[in-house]
Amino acid sequence: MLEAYIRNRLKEKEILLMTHIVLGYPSFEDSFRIIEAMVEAGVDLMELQIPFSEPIADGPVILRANQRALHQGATVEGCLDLAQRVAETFDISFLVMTYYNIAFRYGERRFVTAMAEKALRGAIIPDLPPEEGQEFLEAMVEHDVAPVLIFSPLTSNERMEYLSAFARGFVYCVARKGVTGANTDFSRELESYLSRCRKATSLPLALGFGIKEKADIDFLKGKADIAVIGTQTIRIVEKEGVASVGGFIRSLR
Amino acid sequence: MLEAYIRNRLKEKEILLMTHIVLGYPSFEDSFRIIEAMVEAGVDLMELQIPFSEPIADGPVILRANQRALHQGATVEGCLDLAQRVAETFDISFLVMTYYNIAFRYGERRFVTAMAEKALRGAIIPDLPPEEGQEFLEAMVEHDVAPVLIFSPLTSNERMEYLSAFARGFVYCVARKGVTGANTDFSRELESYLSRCRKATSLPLALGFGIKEKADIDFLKGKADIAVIGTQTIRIVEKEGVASVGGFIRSLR
Amino acid sequence: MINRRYYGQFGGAYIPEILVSTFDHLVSAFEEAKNDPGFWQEYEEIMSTYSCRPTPITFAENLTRHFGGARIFIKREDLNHTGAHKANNVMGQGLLVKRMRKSRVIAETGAGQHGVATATMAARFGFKCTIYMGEVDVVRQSPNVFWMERLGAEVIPVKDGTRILKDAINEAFRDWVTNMDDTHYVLGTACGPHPFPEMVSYFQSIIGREARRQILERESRLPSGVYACVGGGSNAMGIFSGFFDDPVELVGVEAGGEGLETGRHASRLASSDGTVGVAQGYKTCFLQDSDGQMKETHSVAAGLDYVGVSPILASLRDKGRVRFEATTNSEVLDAMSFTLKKEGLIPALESAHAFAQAFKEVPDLKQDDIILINQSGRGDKDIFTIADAFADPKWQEFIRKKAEEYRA
Amino acid sequence: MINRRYYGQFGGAYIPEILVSTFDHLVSAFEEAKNDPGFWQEYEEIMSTYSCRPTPITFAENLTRHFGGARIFIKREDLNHTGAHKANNVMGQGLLVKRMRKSRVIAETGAGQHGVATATMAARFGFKCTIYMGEVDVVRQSPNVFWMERLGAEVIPVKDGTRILKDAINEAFRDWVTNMDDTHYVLGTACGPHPFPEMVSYFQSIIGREARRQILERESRLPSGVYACVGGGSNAMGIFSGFFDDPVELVGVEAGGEGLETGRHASRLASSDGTVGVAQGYKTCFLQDSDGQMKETHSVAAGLDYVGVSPILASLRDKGRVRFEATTNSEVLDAMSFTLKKEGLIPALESAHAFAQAFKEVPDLKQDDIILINQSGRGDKDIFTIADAFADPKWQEFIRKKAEEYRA
Ligand SMILES: Cc1ncc(COP(=O)(O)O)c(C=O)c1O
Ligand SMILES: Cc1ncc(COP(=O)(O)O)c(C=O)c1O
Repeated sequence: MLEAYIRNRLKEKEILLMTHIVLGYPSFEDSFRIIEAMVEAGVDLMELQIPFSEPIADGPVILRANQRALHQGATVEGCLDLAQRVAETFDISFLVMTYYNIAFRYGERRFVTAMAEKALRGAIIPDLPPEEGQEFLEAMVEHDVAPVLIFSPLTSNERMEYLSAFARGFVYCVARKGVTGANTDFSRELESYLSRCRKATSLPLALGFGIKEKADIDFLKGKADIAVIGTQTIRIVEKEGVASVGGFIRSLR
Repeated sequence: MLEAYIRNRLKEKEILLMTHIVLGYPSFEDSFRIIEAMVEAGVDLMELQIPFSEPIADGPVILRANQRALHQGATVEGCLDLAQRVAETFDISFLVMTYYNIAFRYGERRFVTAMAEKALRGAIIPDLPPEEGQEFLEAMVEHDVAPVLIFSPLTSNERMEYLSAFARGFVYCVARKGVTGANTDFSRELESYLSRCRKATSLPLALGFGIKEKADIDFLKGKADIAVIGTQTIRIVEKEGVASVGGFIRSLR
Repeated sequence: MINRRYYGQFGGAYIPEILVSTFDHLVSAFEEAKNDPGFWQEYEEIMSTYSCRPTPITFAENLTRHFGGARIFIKREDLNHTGAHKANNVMGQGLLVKRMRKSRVIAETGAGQHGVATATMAARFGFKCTIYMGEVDVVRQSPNVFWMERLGAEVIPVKDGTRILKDAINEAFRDWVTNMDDTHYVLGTACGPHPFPEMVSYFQSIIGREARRQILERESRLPSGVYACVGGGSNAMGIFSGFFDDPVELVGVEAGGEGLETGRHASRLASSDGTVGVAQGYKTCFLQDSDGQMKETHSVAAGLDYVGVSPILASLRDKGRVRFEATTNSEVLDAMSFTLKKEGLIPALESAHAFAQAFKEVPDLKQDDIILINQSGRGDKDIFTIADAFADPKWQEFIRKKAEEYRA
Repeated sequence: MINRRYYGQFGGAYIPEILVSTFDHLVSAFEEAKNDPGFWQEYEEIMSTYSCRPTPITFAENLTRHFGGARIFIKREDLNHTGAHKANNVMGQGLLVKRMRKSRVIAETGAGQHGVATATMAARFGFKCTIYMGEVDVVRQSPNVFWMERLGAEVIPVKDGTRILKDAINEAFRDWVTNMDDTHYVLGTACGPHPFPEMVSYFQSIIGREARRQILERESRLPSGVYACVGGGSNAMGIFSGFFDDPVELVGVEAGGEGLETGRHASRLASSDGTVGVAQGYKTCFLQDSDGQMKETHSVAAGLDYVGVSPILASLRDKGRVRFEATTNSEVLDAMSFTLKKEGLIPALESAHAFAQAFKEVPDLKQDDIILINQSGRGDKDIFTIADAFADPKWQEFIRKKAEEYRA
């Protein structure tokens, strides 16, 4: 169960690392090797994005990764198979990240049971507010797949409470307005936002959007439980190749 | 006096020939040589057109001759000088043909006295109905420059009478609708039109527009007093050169 | 708490959390405006002074005589300022932006019509303006890019995805999630998350309100059928909404492209290729593969070249209230030529789809029936597309000469 | 007996004998129509259903604020079908052609606007249609040629003379003297032999009648000044005629081209270069040399690029009733850009002359004064000219790409 897994790890580590990759980019083989490298480098959680043709919440880097993956023929089936393979191979928790249409077309219940069977611990669906996805989210809960919900700096306290009622595992707090990949300034403002999040939920907090280096992560220690590195790892792979991913991750600790 | 000149010639000839040229086209020298050749070939009357930039009543051939003459710098002064020279050199009657703006800009009275001084016997102004040009036409009469007016197949009998009241020398009957240079069919219709003209005026009748060859002129014998060859001579000059003009004119008799 | 609105199984608001408060704000601003009796008046006032509303209905006497069936009337949205019904929507949203005290607008555009309309609205209201346009469309609709920039708008070519309308919409959303504080996204058609389908239809309903009144005044009876082309669905919703409660058949005409059988079309409701999905923030029938990835669409009319369609229209199809048909590129070009020569009217290629379908059906209607065709826009902005469609040699020669001038 | 009509020393009917009966017929048909109370009604009816009359007046709030002088209103002739006031004249003459039972119309065109308008009218009324257009204009106004042909008109490039508007007029007359039995010559402006200046002004007077009523309804007072561009003079006559009997200053704006001092312009009344002459069948101020040969004219706006001007306007200048000014090409382009950015309006280059002059004068007027500018047409048909005027690099790139497609 995802929350327990996180709390356990938090006994040893002051802050956990979650990374994000797009399945099938640059290729399925590379995806596997990147995941392997990340796990070896001590990542605690991973978001595996099933590519979608219309990723409106993603910035240019992840957007293009989605397109490339699709262009090279990545299918939902193929992505789930790879997800299963890594989930069975490595002993960290893997989550699915994708847009609602992927699950909707696959069949909500079918998608949930697939995730459960493939030992995927949770799912992040950025374009699915609980108002639109209640049944789907509840089905995940039934099958022990944590529906990971999102808080934003513009989310009111009332709404944070409303959201956390549906959330399991942890809450994904986006650091700022905008899409993935842009810069974030790690400021007092961010700090007070995180304490608002704390008040609203008893679940662990992940902070994502714009984390690039050790300093960012140090800043988050004591304020968040999980630091999410998304776009930056993709940039590293693109610039320096799969081999250098491990080094990058280690540099963050 | 133009009418007398015509009646005299008609004693010897069944029908007179009037030709038309554009002064300054292809050049003033050529104009002189063409006139010379025509006179030698036995032409009885000549229309000397002073070129104008907007000759709306003329067809493509004469239109272009106007433009070329202007393009080569033909001025009104230059045209009047050449007119004077030929009028003094050759013993046939010369008329001015031009559009009203040329006379208007030159000054109506000044233009009339100039024509008189230069021994030009008449003037044809195709865009000047007597309603617009009464004074100008009367001034011509005073100075013995015959205002040659125009009848058309669409002119009513009443209007023919109205027009002939202003006319001197002869009346220019256009054979058909349209502009200069197109074909005319010499038919019974034309014949009855000419007899309408006869009834309307006691002046000699010239018929113009589309006369190209001896047959046309033979058709007119007994029906009109003057046959006008306009466009065709220009075509000859363009195709076969100045030298061949004389031969063409002779071929018409 | 998000406001959602469904039409049958379609609609909703599938938006990232970061936009929820922005949509809440927009929904309440729109609701207030709707309930303020002065607002619609203000809207009609500006449309009658800045554009020329009410746009007339024209009796197409020659077309009527030619087909020998029902009498054909044409609603003249082409006479609007900037040449299409798009003006209605942008001016309405412009008034709303003023109420929300925002200072910048963004918009997507495909054909460029909505982009030009938005740029004029922004100039008129004094808003900053950024237009997102797929790189493919930037090239094929360059004249509109020229005007948008002359109007003071920034035009950003979208180089990602299929680089057409849908990608421009995605990019506009990306801008919005960053700049929602001072920026309103002027969506150009009756699609997207609630309240856009309802809001855009509300502003476009001015077409149907006028048309119903005009036809009754003139003919003292209702038309038996109303024809409109369907891209996102805003001009169709606009004219149809005037007749929902009447015994009037409503016909929506989609882009049949190279023919439904070829798969190269943009028909989401008339063809069997459209399937229910969720993208760009709303649920409707999309042209997508079995995984849910959106397909490429094809139409001679850039404004109809879109994967989604208004959720309201999707549900009206299910209800059987609106019939959907598709006409092919070549049928559309024929209908356009014919309308030009017979009536001296110049429909946009989009609008010509409605004409083409009406021409198929009108001969079988009774002579004392009336049909109404919505001419959503004018074709003279499409000259490059149309000249290409007709492969006009003189035009090509002219362009070659021009190009040489520019090289010189 | 010919009907003539003079305005001061200007006007008349200097026509070849062969056309006299045709003009007699036209004059009486026009007189009958004018005296038939049903005729103007029929005219207003067709203009309100086929075009969108009454065209609105738009309050230019941003321009007014910017200049800080009089309140600026704009009469929106650009919203007419085919995008200019030309529609008024052609539809009016079309009704007359029907009355005269003729089956063919011919027209000259410079900018192409009048040609397109005539072609739509001919399509609408079912007349055969031939348009004469100077070869130079055929090249620079090719988009309009494309539309005329699509509308079913035959476009004949005039290769004689200076190959522009005046030569097209001569050529139209040459056609007419041959085909007057079934053909009417739809002259495009308030020039030419009687009855054209009066007749065209009569149909265009719908602009001024509406504008006067509209401004009084809205502001309950008259403007202090009215601005219109002057090519042949029809849009100016149209709007001015609404205010002849009022204490309203009327300002006609001619094409200053590259500057009056350069001699490269088309200013017949504002410059000292215009002199009285007779050509194309009427007497007015022409740009001609001392021999009476017509000169070449110069303007960025093809529609103002003409040697003659309405005899009615020439006499109104002598009477001091209308003041004439000229604005240069560059002033006009600035005024156009500014209007685009400030109001989202897209004036034709011709119309922009009126804007440019008004902008010079409005800052000195009292804030509670009103001025009215006639936006005679829309600029989007002029895109090639305007893009060239602004030497827009993206546009040139686009055209080069297109040309390559066509070469391929
Ligand atoms: C003239 C015209 N008609 C129709 C459309 C299609 O849009 P909608 O279906 O929203 O009316 C467009 C879109 O650009 C358009 O420009
Ligand atoms: C938009 C526009 N305005 C003005 C003119 C000038 O004509 P007029 O002076 O007769 O109004 C033209 C002529 O083509 C035109 O197209």
